[in-house]
Amino acid sequence: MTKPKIAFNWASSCGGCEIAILELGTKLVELKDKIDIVFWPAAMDFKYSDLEAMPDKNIDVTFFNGAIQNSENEHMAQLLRAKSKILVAFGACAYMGGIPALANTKSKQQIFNSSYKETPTTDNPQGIVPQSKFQTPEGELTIPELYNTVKTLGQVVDVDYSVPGCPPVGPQVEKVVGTFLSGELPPKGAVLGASDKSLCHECKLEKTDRKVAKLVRTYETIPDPKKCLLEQGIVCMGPATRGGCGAICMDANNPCKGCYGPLPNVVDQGAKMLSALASILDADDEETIQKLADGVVDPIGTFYRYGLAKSLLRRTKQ
Amino acid sequence: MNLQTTMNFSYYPGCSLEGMNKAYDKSARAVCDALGINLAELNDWNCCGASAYISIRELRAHLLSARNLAIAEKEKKDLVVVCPSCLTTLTKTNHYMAENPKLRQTISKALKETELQYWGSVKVRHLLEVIVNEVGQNEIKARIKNSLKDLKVAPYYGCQLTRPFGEIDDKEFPTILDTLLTWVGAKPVNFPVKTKCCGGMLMMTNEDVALGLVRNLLECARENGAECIATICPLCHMNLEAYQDNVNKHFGTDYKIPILYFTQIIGLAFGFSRKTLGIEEELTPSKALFEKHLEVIR
Amino acid sequence: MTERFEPRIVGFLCKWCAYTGADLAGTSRMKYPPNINPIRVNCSGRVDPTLVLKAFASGADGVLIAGCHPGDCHYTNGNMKTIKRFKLLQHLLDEFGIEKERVRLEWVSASEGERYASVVRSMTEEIRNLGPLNWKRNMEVIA
Amino acid sequence: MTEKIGVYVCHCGTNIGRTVDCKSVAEYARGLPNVVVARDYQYTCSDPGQEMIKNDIRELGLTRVVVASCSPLMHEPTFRRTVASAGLNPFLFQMANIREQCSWITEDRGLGTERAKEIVAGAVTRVNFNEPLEVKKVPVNPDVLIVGGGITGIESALQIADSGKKVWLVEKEPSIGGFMSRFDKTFPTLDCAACILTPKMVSVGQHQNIELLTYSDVIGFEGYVGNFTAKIRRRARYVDEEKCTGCGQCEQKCPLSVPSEFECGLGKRKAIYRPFPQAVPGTPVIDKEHCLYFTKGVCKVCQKFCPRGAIDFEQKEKIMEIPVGTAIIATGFDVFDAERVKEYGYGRLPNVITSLEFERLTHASGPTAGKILLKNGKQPESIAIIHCVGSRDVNYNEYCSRVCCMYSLKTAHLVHEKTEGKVYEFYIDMRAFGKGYEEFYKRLLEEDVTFIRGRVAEVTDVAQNPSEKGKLIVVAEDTLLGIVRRIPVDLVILSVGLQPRKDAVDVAHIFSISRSKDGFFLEKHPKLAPVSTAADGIFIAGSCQGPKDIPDSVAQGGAAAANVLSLIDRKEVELEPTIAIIDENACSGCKICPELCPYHAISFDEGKSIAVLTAALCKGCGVCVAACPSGAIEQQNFTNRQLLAEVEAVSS
Repeated sequence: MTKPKIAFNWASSCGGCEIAILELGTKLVELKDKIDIVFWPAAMDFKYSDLEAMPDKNIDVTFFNGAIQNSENEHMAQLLRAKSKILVAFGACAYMGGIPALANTKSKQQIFNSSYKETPTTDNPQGIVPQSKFQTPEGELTIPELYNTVKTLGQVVDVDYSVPGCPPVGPQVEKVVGTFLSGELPPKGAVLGASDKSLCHECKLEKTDRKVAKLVRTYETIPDPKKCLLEQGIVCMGPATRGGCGAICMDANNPCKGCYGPLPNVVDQGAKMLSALASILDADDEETIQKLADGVVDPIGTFYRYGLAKSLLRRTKQ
Repeated sequence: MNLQTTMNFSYYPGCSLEGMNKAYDKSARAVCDALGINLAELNDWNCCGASAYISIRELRAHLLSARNLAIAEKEKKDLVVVCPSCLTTLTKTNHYMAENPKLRQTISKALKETELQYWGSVKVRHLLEVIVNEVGQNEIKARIKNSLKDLKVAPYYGCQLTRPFGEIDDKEFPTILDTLLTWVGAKPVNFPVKTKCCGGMLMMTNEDVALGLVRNLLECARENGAECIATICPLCHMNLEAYQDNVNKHFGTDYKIPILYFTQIIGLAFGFSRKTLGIEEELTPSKALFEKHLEVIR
Repeated sequence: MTERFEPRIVGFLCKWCAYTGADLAGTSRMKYPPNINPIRVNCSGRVDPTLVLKAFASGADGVLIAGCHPGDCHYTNGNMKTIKRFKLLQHLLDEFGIEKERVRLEWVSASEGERYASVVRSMTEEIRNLGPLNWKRNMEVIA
Repeated sequence: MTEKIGVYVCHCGTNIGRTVDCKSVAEYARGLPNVVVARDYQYTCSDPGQEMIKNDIRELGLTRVVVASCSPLMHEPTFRRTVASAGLNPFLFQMANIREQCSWITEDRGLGTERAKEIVAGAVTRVNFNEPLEVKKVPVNPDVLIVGGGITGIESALQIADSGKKVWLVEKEPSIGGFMSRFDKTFPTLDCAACILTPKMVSVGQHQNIELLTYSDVIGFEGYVGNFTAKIRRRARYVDEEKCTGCGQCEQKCPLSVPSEFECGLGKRKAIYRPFPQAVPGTPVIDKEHCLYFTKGVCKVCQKFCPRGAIDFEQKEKIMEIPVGTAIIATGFDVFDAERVKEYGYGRLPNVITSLEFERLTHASGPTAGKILLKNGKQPESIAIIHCVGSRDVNYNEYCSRVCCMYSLKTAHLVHEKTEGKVYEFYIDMRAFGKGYEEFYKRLLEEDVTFIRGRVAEVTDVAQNPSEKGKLIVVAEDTLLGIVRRIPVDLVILSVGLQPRKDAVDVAHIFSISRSKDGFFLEKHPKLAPVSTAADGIFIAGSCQGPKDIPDSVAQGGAAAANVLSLIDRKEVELEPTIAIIDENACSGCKICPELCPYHAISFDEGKSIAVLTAALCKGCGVCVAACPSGAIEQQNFTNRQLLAEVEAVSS
């Protein structure tokens, strides 16, 4: 029996998803006997040309982490799509844009200005910004072109399955790998390695009075470690976020930020959280309501920290 | 005088307070000073567009008003006026610009030419209402130095303080001035003609009618035992005061009723000198009145 | 000659007040720009913010939510939930760069046909001045 | 399975066809996905129109139907029945409103047609996701609540009670009778109000099917059509209704007199009183505000003299909960407060009175025993009657109060008859539209009353010449002569208009009904459903819906009774199935929803850690649906998929 061929790729992301795989530790070594890793730039020496040389659908499963933020990301996405039987969006970035997608609150121009010109530590008197092409005596040099809008993997190629999380937690990764090895594949489009209920379902914090009379940011308070954070005025994305992670942030007295993405019946995670939160605001007059609403500093960063690219609006107006 | 609070307003005197009705301006400023109402005269103000102008060139009148409002908006304070004509015209412009986008656009375009802009945020208020609503009874009573000893006053509002908008008081039968007069120790008499016509500008065009109207006011005041008439409008004041002799000649009557701005009456109660209040400039002598009613004559 | 921009507004109208008020405007033959596509819901409280985002994402230039006046809600206080969601939503849309004029919450009673007409008139006018939103294209700009 | 959709675009004669090109809308619809037939038709709601739809369903096997025509408020029930009769579940039908909110609001045929296409696209896209729903039937409780014991409520109560159904009649005042009990004569026949009202009041009091709750208020009303619960507060009378025989001893002996509300303050009543002698019930009430026992702790004279020991100072208010199936609201009106029109001097000038005060003056059992007297006790020699006080005036009420012209004529007749004085009527327009009204006006024209057409500018006591001294001068522009007239008179009667009751806002809230712009209760349809409201099972009648004279009020009282009886006789009613449902597999137990529900329809199952919905309590507002962060709650016929599809279609 031939071992299934597996590939990993790392697009626009922090690398945490790669670490999540390595976190499998000894189990990864055991896996080595059951699978054949044919492409994994982060851990093994493969060249793009090796990949290009493969026949189409040669890879059984590709775990693709990271969002699509530049032309190289997209090129790899298309290449891996062509070469793989199953393409898995692995981690919040590939699935929903993740943290890189917060770049969608700015234009490419603004990002360049900020990164290469305006930060106090920048010393760039000539105002040079990266060019995708550059002529040298030796010939034309190219680097990938940064996109104005970050996309999810699913927005550029057809994706078979998604695994949410920033990063996906260890036990869930194991389960996902197990699923593929078992050969019993779930229906296409399924979200794997996560629960179909929200974090509230597995969160142990006590829910008593569903009213929010004031909103605070995490640095402004030390929450009671037994009580629901939402009731203490901290915007916790838990109600609108898939469980499966084990509510580990809440265990550390930290609110959920939504990395496991929306629930199965939900179209837009941020809108749903906004609606739920607004519904339980404890205010009756317009002025107090306005004050409470204004208390959500940076609503995009709050409601769409991981899901901006996958949201309905995807980015800000430019 | 210890002032607990200072109230800041922009002040629009209007044309007549610079000329014929200086005494109104003087007494208003003196009273405001005493009450902690800080009136900052609007920089570079112009005609409000009232009187015949708005009837003939309505758009231009609104533009004149809007320019004043645009200047006032920069100050971020309510705009206080004392002349009810100015009040009405400025308020009309405010209302119409808010309700009529076409007018708003036209005026905005014109204002832009002089790099002005009006967003519609200025509240135009009459001094009488400011004193009653912002200062209030206790603060006023605390400043009384000279008892008016139930001076019988006919409270005369004229036509424009409450009309057409009725924002300050009942359109037809206001009582706000009655209230203020009571606070300063005067006794407002029954004066059912309080919002009837003073003749206005008819005095120039149809004097017979205008004199008759003035007579009705004087007669009603006298019948009800008023010793003087309190006014809040420069034009009312002039018609009642300057034409009293003409009325007497025309109708064979003998009215000699002193006419005082409401600010002058407050000023008297506050103990200001007649000079400060511009009272010696009047045509119908009021000296006897003061001798009878004031403890200290200055 | 450039063609006049005709904004596309999606209106979520509660069936007790706003929808009936909008019907009344029609029955009374009041005229207002035919730029609004009404969607009937039982209560403005049914308007999930998702629906508003969906409208913008699908190409709407403006969204109107209209319900019963505060205190007059047929379902006691559904409209109070609406105003809370609306304020927070408006705050969010502001960060997305969608102008405040493009999303409105208005109270229109069943008898306020004229009010409904004037709301649509002024909203259409304001959005016409702002120009098209064209969110689909906004999302597609890559370079 | 792909759906087979039929689309029918109605011209509604020229109502839609004038500003919407229905042919091209139908053509456009034909190109939409899953549409197998699209037709335009003159009057779709007509029999042949409906027949066409039914045929298509049968012959083309349509699985979904869209009719683009008028508002769903108009014909949604019609077409639901149409598709149902052809075997299609009525909820697989969707209505597109291209009339009220499309063709009627524009003159631009191009834009109108464009808009109609989009609205149709929205409905077609949505209907793909519509689901068949079952309509639930619930029994109707045959007991009826009637709020307000004026002539309207009395009429309704008697009609319903006579048919053998039980009526709970709730009245705020100590007695039923309403305004009519305060009137002397009624126009245009000049028959005595008491003579026609009193027998009806007595019938109500004695009817075995009527539970009369006077001195009581409805403070809550919950439930749904056929199954409401009314919460009623019975204020303490301090007199035991069972024991009291209405002998009146207590009233005679009570030492304290205060101004009588019934007499507009013109006469006195005691601290223990019946508002008027014919009051029903005849049991008096103790006015706690004034009663010497309650204010000073002494007296108890009434208790001493009551032969039946009915006086009970310890009586407490009672809260009752009464299950009923339907309700009629007949709460009536307030008269306009004449003091607001300062220029008429009411409250300032003693001999300016209102028409209601006049009714009491001219009433034989009123404070002056029917004599018309000035404040100085003399009889007026000249009288002015001013119409439209507070009515037809942008400063107060814009509407016409409908009854004032006629009662002013009656006033003129009575005052002239009693004083032989000179009578002037100042009117804007004379509105004499009812049966016998114009004839009554004619009669008055011949009765030596001077009619002056002009709105009165002011009533003043400031004389301009000796002939005006000591008189009230009515100043008005006589628009027929084109001159300003000053008419000196002794007495001015202000014909005050009718306006919504002060507590109309509260009543509207309690019963979840709407009010029209003028503040009166809003009927379901001004012509076709004048006594129905948007809330099923709740009806309105009489002047609470808008100013009405006695014949119209009685007619509406009867109409409301007929509506109620029809509902009761149906025995059961269908409930809109647009309620919420919670998918228990999707619910995460976040507890956001339970407290949002105004009807306490959502509870929390701690064992399963999920929210549970009680369908019978749900009214279908959808607040929980919008709030649920798990997307676990759906609203039937307003599902997320349906609405998202519609939004997407009309937005792009």
